[in-house]
Amino acid sequence: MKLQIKNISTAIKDIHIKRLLVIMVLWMIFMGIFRFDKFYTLINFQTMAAQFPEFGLMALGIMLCMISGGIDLSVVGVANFVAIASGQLLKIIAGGAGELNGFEILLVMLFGMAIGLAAGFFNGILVSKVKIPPILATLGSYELFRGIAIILTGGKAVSGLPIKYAETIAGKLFGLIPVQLLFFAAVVLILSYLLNRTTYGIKLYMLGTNATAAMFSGHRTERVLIQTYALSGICAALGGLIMLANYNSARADYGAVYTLQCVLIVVLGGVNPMGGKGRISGTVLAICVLQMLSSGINRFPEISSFYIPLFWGGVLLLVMVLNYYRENKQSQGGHKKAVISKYRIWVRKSG
Amino acid sequence: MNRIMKNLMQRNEFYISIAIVALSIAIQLRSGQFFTSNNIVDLLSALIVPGLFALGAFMVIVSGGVDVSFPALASLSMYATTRILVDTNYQGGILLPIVMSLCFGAILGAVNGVLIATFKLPPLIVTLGTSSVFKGIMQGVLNAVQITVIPPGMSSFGTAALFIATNPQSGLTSRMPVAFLALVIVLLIVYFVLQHTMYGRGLYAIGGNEVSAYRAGFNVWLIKFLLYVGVGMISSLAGLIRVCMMTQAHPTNMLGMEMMVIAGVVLGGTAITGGSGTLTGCMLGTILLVMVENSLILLGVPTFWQGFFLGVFIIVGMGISALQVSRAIKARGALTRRVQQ
Amino acid sequence: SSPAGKSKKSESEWEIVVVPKDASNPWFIRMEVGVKEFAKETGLNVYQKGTPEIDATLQSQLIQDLIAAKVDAICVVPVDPGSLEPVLKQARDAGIVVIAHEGASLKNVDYDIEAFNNEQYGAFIMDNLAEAMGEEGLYTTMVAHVTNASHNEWADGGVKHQKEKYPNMKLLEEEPRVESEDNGDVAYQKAKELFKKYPDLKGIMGTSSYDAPGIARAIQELGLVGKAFTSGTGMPAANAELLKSGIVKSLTLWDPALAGKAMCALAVKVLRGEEIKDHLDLSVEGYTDLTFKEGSTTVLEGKGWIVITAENVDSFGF
Amino acid sequence: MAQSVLKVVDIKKSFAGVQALKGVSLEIKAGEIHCLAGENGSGKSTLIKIISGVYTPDEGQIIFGDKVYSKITPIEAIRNGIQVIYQDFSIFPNLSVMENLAFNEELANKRKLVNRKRMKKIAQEALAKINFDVDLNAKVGSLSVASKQLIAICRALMLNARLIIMDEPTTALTRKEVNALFNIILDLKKQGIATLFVSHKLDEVFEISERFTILRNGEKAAEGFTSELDNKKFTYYMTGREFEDKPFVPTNVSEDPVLSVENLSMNGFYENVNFSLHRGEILGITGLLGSGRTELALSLFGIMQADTGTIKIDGEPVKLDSPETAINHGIGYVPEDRLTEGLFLPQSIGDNIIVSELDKLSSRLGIIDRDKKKEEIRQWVDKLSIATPNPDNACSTLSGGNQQRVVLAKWLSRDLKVLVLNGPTMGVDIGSKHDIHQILRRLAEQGLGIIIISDDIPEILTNCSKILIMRNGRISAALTPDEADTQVLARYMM
Ligand SMILES: Nc1ncnc2c1ncn2[C@@H]1O[C@H](COP(=O)(O)OP(=O)(O)OP(=O)(O)O)[C@@H](O)[C@H]1O
Ligand SMILES: Nc1ncnc2c1ncn2[C@@H]1O[C@H](COP(=O)(O)OP(=O)(O)OP(=O)(O)O)[C@@H](O)[C@H]1O
Ligand SMILES: [Mg+2]
Ligand SMILES: [Mg+2]
Repeated sequence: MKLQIKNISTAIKDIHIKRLLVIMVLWMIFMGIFRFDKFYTLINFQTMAAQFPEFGLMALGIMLCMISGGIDLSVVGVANFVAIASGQLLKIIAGGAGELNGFEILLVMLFGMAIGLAAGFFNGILVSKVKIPPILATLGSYELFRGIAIILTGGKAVSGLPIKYAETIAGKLFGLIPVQLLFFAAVVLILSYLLNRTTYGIKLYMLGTNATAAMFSGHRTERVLIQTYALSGICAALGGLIMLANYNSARADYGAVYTLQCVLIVVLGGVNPMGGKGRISGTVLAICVLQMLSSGINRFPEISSFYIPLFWGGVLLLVMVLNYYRENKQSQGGHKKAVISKYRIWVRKSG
Repeated sequence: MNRIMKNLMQRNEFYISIAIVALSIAIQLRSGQFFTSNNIVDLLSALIVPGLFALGAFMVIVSGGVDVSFPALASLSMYATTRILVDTNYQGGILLPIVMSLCFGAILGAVNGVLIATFKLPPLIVTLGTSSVFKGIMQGVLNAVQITVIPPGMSSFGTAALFIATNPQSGLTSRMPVAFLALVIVLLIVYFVLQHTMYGRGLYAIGGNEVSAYRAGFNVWLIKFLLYVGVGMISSLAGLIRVCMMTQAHPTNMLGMEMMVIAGVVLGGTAITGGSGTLTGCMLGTILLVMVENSLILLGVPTFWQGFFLGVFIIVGMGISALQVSRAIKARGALTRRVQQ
Repeated sequence: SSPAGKSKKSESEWEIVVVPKDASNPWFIRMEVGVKEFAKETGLNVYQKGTPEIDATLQSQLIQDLIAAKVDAICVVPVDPGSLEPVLKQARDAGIVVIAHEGASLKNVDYDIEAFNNEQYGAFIMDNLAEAMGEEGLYTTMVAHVTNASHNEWADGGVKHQKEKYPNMKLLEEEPRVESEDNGDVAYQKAKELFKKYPDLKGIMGTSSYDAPGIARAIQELGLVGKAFTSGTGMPAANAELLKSGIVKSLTLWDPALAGKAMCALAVKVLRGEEIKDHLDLSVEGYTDLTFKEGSTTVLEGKGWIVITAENVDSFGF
Repeated sequence: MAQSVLKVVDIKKSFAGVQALKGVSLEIKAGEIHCLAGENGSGKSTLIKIISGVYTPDEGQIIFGDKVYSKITPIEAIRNGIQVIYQDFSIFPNLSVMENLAFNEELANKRKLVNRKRMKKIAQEALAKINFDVDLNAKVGSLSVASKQLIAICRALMLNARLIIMDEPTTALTRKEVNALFNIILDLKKQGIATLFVSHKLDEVFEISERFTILRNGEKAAEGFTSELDNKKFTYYMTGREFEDKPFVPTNVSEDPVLSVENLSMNGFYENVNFSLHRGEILGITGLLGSGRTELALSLFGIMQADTGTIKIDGEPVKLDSPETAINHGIGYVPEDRLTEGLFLPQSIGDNIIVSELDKLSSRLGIIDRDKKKEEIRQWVDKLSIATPNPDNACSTLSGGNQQRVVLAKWLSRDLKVLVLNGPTMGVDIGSKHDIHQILRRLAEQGLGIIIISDDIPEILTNCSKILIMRNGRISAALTPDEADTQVLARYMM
């Protein structure tokens, strides 16, 4: 507990997180002034909490890959693939009667996560063993997973699922807390434990900082990479399973907009795309900020939803420019920094 | 002779060329349609827009960055251009639209340029952000919708033909658009700039080592700033040409092209770490991807399998070139940074 | 199926929201024209709000937000009907009136208005194509995505109709369905490839409003005018030149503005607690005599589609 | 008295809280060879960067002849005859030799277009100045370190340079190349070109320089003529301490070898290598660049695999196929280049120390015991006296010598049998160097087998109990320190 508090207090010291908190508070004040009755309601917070887990989970996976110095653009492909396969399995298990028990739901979820694991493992192999730059490896595998999903379904939606599944996963605990949020919270806790308290976490950050030095330190860097992409695959799979419940159907093209949105979230959350740096709390905060921004804007019928990307991109750029001014105030020696900011993104140097 | 062979074998362009030839033969065998004059013309005309984008993306990657904002930038600038001209009932030729879109492109590119050069922010993050902002401006502020009737000067430029290729067997004809000249001209300009000006060498230099470039006396700020302005202009031109060729302006249908364009450039042997890559490789890589994307039916890949096929193609293509590179590195012993004497 | 007098609020406090598939497609911009007109005529708080991109998940989230904002009625044109069921159920559980359009398969709605029946509409597009092709020859179908629900229903309807009615026409077996990705340029490229690979191909049935213009461009460029044909959906103003040039003989559509208006009008009726029965009159052109689809208590069908040709294309005013 | 080429007066510069220079003045006269010395982090590189226009000083003046500047740009420095060879050479690895050589001049002349003929001529002339023969079209990245350095020197000689500044030019060079470099410097002197150079190797300083300036903590500690200086004084000015270097005599040598290498060969890199190492010994390996010693070391650490031959640990043959297996067999490796291979600069000092012993500090499931970790870090910071206020600070905040200690700590925290160090004191100042040598000797006495690979002959001679010399992938001689001196070693190396 003491450590937890210390963690939080160091996190708040992180300038990125501070900024996101400020943005969130400002936006909440703004909403309080202009749309209090439409925003500060239980149902609104419940809705928001039920909406973000599906893409939030994908963003967490992308975050892990970015800490390793890579990226995973295939998360949406994995999620839909998992949702479709699990949906089909659900229908088989439930049979004509549409009956389903808790154990069977668990089984289907494990099945989905296993697929996600396999897909992530595949990405990991491409990145670590075949050494394809992550951005391209996962772009290719996105097409691949989406292609498989289309082949599996002929492009049609998998629907007519036993309603029990959606009721369970997209339901509310004690009629209050969205179950999706519980999944998200559980993954956040597990990942933050992994990152902060286990050897895997240290190895991941070290790998992202300097892959060569990690190898010279006796780390099995390829294995760490594979583990990372596999974890991302599992996160995406959970996202897919939640989507399956939220829409009570699955299709190869659900959530195509999530990819870019997740990358934006992760970067805004302060994760360095060159690897080695980033906190889970930043990412979670960025997810919340995005959700509040877009739900908030939807409270203004006169503002077109097209302003959401405008706001979103604007916030990202603003935060980056502010960071520049802060860092520049700290050190005038711009050129040592230039070496570091030499932009080697998403690329793993071989060896 | 032997040395030339050996030299060739070490070059990425060589493998891409082989892949292109192999694919052509495969398409020919499957459809009997590849080596017909009109099919070649079709491919060249399909190459215009991705080719222009690829030139811009290539220069940015050479300089050590990655730009993902060019489709949004092109969309915004082509939309603004077309909207203004349609609203003012413009009846003139193609010159004004081109000038206008180049101006818009330069301005939007300058936004990227300032953020990247002045604030020294990572290009990927900046362009992710500006791409969102450009999209938001286009759709939110400008309220973009499809424009179906474009000024006559633009549509006549878009449909004008350099020549028409006729397939003697099927009687099918294909138009070689005049707009192809734009690709050729930009290609020549980019070639000239990269190979024959200090500016272009500066791009390679900062891609290789930015600090050294600064110390050597390159004006790094200016090089980067002008780069993004130039890329903005090229992308805008591509956007405008697309509008002219389609004779309608659709605000969003270029979005999402960025990854495929970048994939083509990298497939052509351009190091995504910056500093190395040839224009030939870049164009060959782009041609290869355009060929694949536009020949799936000719190849007889069923619609349901097309996504799968494309994914496999990218992974296998990239995989081979990645393995090739790491093999070359191993052979040179670069892993241990061994000295060659 | 609705209890009378759904809302306890006064009419001026009602908030009725129309949710289209997305906000940039000219089709839904035309729909918004109708919605705005309706708002002006009735003085009610009625507006349209779409997602920035066409995406089933975004649409579902927008509706969730509207539920949380406690609107009174939601009129929706689903991107993917299946994916909306859970959220529309939430809406109805929250006491919100739900009216759909192009969502005949939906269960969790008060009513669904169809300008027509999807299968029949597909058949009708096929009739147009058959007429152009002289009722014989090889053809194929084009949809935005193989994952798109209504396009595929139209295409299936068209194919079924051909099998019944036009024995001399034949579906291209190797490529029975191609994708245009809702992108005129892709439609154009795909059409070119098809005509090259299959010299016997004589017609392509389009569905998305981007299909026919793109295919027509390919036909024109390949020098196949008069030898190959297309048909599909399209808006008059957007396709006037195409029709007049004779490359495309006719296009089909229904006026989205009227559909939008009709949804709103129906929502108001339900909110007021009026009885909804056969021969319903919404006082909107084409929706003055709605009848329930056979065996359904939610789907109301109008007499809806319009054929546009070179002659009448200028008479629509949109 | 010769006129001065460059004068800097009272230069001050600070970075985020660090005052790197606290008012330093320096004058260089035409044709003089001037040595700038100081411990790691004393501000030498900063001063050089200010002279060359890379950094702007907070205060002070830079004077070229009668022109007084308060700040300059790199181009202005170049126009005033200043050329710098940076520690990292500042080359463009992706470009050709020709371009690397010609860019500076082309830019200084404000040329906008590329003229390959002219560039070729410039490049050829530059190479001719030092009689250096290299393919003009070769990519510089593919050349040897020595060639890169020569290219950097050639480049500096162009543009009528009047002062050439070299920041630790000899770190990457072997004796042979150092000799060549010194001849070049003397040649330049004849042409009236001054040289300012930074070095940590005392013998070199005495051999070549005429005058010296020593910095300590950003201040000038001493200046004068090198002829009036001796080893002891020099060290004292730099560090404020005195040292005595006694030769190492192993005291605790085990009977059986801990490591023995038999007939080890790797095609193209090294051949038929045989040696054995006992606990308590320090074995030195030296040789020219490309002699195969790094590959041999990498093979011992499992990064490269030998084709034939055996490696035995405590008499047991082992198969080393990854760093992990090597570590599990008790072998540690301190790489050549600590910045790119040894350290995680932005990460904390603590994490850098424990990065190789994560499993020792964690449970079977990989959960880290935080208290144990903290204790371990504290212990090593103390043991190796790593100078830091807080081990949670980033490793990049440490000076070079302290960084090297972190790399050592990383390995010492494992229970090793054999530690291989490749260039353990490269770029490290005398003070830290001495400390590191003491640490290594202590470790040997405690029973560790140590292998040092180094170009620094005095380092090898004073610290090793056995010396192997490699030439063209073979061991050309195995000597004891008494049999060896600088000349003998050089003879076996060439
Ligand atoms: N860009 C920078 N930002 C912050 N601190 C810096 C920067 N450059 C140098 N310093 C600090 O200034 C001091 C002087 O550094 P400098 O590089 O000049 O030392 P040096 O004498 O060249 O050392 P070495 O022998 O290791 O090369 C050090 O404390 C260093 O950490
Ligand atoms: N390509 C390179 N770029 C930068 N630094 C390099 C490069 N190659 C080598 N170095 C550095 O140069 C120094 C000498 O390395 P090198 O491997 O040439 O020496 P060596 O150990 O004598 O050679 P060998 O093991 O082949 O006998 C090291 O500091 C190394 O990090
Ligand atoms: Mg230094
Ligand atoms: Mg070496």
